[in-house]
Amino acid sequence: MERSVIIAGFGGQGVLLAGKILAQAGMDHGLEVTWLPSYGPEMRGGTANCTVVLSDAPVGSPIVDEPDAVIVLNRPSLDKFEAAVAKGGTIIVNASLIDREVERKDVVAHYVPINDIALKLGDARVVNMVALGAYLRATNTVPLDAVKQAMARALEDSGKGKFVPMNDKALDGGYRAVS
Amino acid sequence: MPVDVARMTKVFERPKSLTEARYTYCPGCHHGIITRIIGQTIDELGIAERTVGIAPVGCSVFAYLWYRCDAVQVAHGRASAVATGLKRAKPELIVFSYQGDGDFASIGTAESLHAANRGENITVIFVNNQIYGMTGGEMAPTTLVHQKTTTTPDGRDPATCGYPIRFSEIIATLDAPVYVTRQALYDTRRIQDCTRAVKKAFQNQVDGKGYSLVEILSTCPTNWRMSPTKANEHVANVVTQVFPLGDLVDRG
Amino acid sequence: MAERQLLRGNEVIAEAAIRAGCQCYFAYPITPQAELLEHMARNMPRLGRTFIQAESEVAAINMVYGAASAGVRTMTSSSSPGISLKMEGISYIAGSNLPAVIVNVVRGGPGLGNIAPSQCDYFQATKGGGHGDYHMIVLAPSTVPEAAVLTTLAFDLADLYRTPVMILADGLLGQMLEPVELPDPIDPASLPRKPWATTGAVGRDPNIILSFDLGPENLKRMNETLQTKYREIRAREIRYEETDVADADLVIAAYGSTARIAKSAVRMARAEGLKVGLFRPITVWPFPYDALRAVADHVSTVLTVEMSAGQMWEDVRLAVAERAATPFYGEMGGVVPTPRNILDEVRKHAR
Amino acid sequence: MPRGTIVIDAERCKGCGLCIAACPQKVLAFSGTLNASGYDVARMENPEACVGCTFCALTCPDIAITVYREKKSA
Repeated sequence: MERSVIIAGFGGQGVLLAGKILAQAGMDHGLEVTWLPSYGPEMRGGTANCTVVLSDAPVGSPIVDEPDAVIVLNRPSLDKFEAAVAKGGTIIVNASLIDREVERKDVVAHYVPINDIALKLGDARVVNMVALGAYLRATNTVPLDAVKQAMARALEDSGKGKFVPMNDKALDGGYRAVS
Repeated sequence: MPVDVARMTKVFERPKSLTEARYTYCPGCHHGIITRIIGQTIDELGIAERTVGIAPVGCSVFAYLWYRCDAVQVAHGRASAVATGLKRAKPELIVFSYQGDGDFASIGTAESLHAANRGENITVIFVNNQIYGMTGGEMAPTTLVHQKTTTTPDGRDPATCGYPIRFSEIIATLDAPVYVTRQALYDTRRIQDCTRAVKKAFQNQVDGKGYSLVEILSTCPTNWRMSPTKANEHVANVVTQVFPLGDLVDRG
Repeated sequence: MAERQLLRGNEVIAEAAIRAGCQCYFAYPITPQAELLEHMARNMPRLGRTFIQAESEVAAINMVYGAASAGVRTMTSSSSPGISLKMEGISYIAGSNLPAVIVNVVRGGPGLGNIAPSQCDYFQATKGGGHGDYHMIVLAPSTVPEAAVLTTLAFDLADLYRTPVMILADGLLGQMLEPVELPDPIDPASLPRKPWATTGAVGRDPNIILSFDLGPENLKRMNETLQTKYREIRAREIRYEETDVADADLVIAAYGSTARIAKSAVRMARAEGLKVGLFRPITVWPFPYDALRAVADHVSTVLTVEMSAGQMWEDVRLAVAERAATPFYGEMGGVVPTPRNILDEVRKHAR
Repeated sequence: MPRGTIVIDAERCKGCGLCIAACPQKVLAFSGTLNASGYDVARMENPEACVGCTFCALTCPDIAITVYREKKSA
């Protein structure tokens, strides 16, 4: 089993952190993982994305031609990555910010009002966890609890432990938003 | 009639921390005096067994041959950086770099300035003879205005070559150095003053005080095309007008 | 068993260096290796070790020269343009028989290039780079865990042979996160003594560190000593990995990040029934000529894949010596080949 | 008797003349004899005047001069 996901959005939407937490959770769950950012000047202000590969065997390439899933938090990310998703793959679309539908018919699209859910929870900064929650429900790659634990540890390690409950709710919120 | 020295007291001899090797320097060159002063200082402070000298590129490339202490020969201009690495690796060592004007104040500008700015606890001997001796008498950063060299055949023109750089004054603007001084060797009084300055610069390191720099106005009779005695007079009368002697910083 | 941690390549190289007993680290900031420098800045001082953000790459490598002279384990790191600046110092370190570790997290070049992954510094790393007849041992990790292992090895080989050792990574390896079990820390005091180091001439003749002799006959002897050392290294230290080579008809030759991407391509090719394998040099100097030649004897094609215009390709062709076809596929400028790109190339050449 | 004297290592002397210029007692002069390296070495021309002041040795770049002084009479 090898699963790959590209998480893409604006710089500042926390896509890199969401990917790290997913990779950490995957590792904690006993999988081999890689996390690879797109980095550099385009990270600041422009688009940001990272690729996470989770596998029960050693990971070969950390870059993937056809990710099993993409999470797109803004329109440019959908435009960029829609074509890449593997046949039968998953696209998590941030319906709050993306005003078009997925054109491909051979993938499963989930339209989640990610920003609205985050705002309803009281903090726009948790969009990344809402998105990750939705992805977990749609793909079952890693158990939600493993991700929650990885998230809590990541925040506590960086001195942001007080935001754990909010992010916990955000993961739940995203998870519930996908049927 | 030969005097019987056995009945007399020896009052001056070769420092113990110098080897018997003969210098490769030209007749009358001050490098030899400076080497002797450093050797005497190492003797007086009793530090030969923990001193590491850093030999540069230039006429003093063979400096490691003259001392009975460990030594490292390094790339042109990098002596202060190598001294930094050595001293940080083994702070108990006494590390001195021996650098000419091209080495210290031209190609090594960055390394020289930043070692001083970090206040590395090292001793730097900066030999300023206003010329590149080894390569054939080319312009140095310290070459005087209108001074003829093989690369300024009509004399150094400030319009195209800039002015002689007073690097010790630049270093003296920094907060970290504890001792910055300019000395000369054109007569015995200056030699004695310089000896005290060198000793102080080493003593500062022994005491853990920090960065000390002794700039020494030196001669190059060969490339200046002067006799050694004329070269001394030139330093006394002309060079010191551009590079005034004395302490620039003394926070010891 | 050591704890598995999810760590970034750059940080892993830094932490592995600390655990290998690196006492002094000197470097100048440059992407994409900044995390390495930052990890050292956070951790070296609290261990009582030396970290200096040097004024330049030139200064940093010369600080390494000084610390290596004093007999401690020492390292610097940079990325391509910074490594160019270090070349003078690396030549001196090699010529003076000093042990030191240099990390190059290669980025796109030439000139300022960009900060994306590349392998365009292979020639510089393996064929000289600096002046004079010298070599560095060059270790090319393919994964983050391997970067930890090879960093430890780099310090051991540097000390064993009194030679500079380069870790040739790239932006991909430096930036990616992967699970790692870090090696146990060693006590620097437990390392073998270095009687040649300039630590103060107590009860012995002075030690002199130098790389030159003005007499041609003497300098020739010094060079011969270096060459003897390089022969020993060639005889003992060649490392490589073969994957699915035994029954292969086409073998991909790739190193570093590209090799792990190629590994995915090999799996995809095998799934299509193509008999494809991978030959991965781990030491790119010394290059595993003999091992690759043995492979070439039973395959029709050795396809070199690199993130360069074909630098390792020259060594591959020397090794294969026309025993097999030697096509090349490369990307440049920070473009990373994907498994599919490599598979497409394989299909062109595989039977 | 002179109050001091010097011994010049003729093979180290490079004939630069700095000691001759430095001597306040005008003890020293070029000897007119060349050493193995071809340098006209300095010698004590006027040894009686030497006071053992060490100025010649201080200024000699090649450390060719050793200086002796009369022991203080008891």
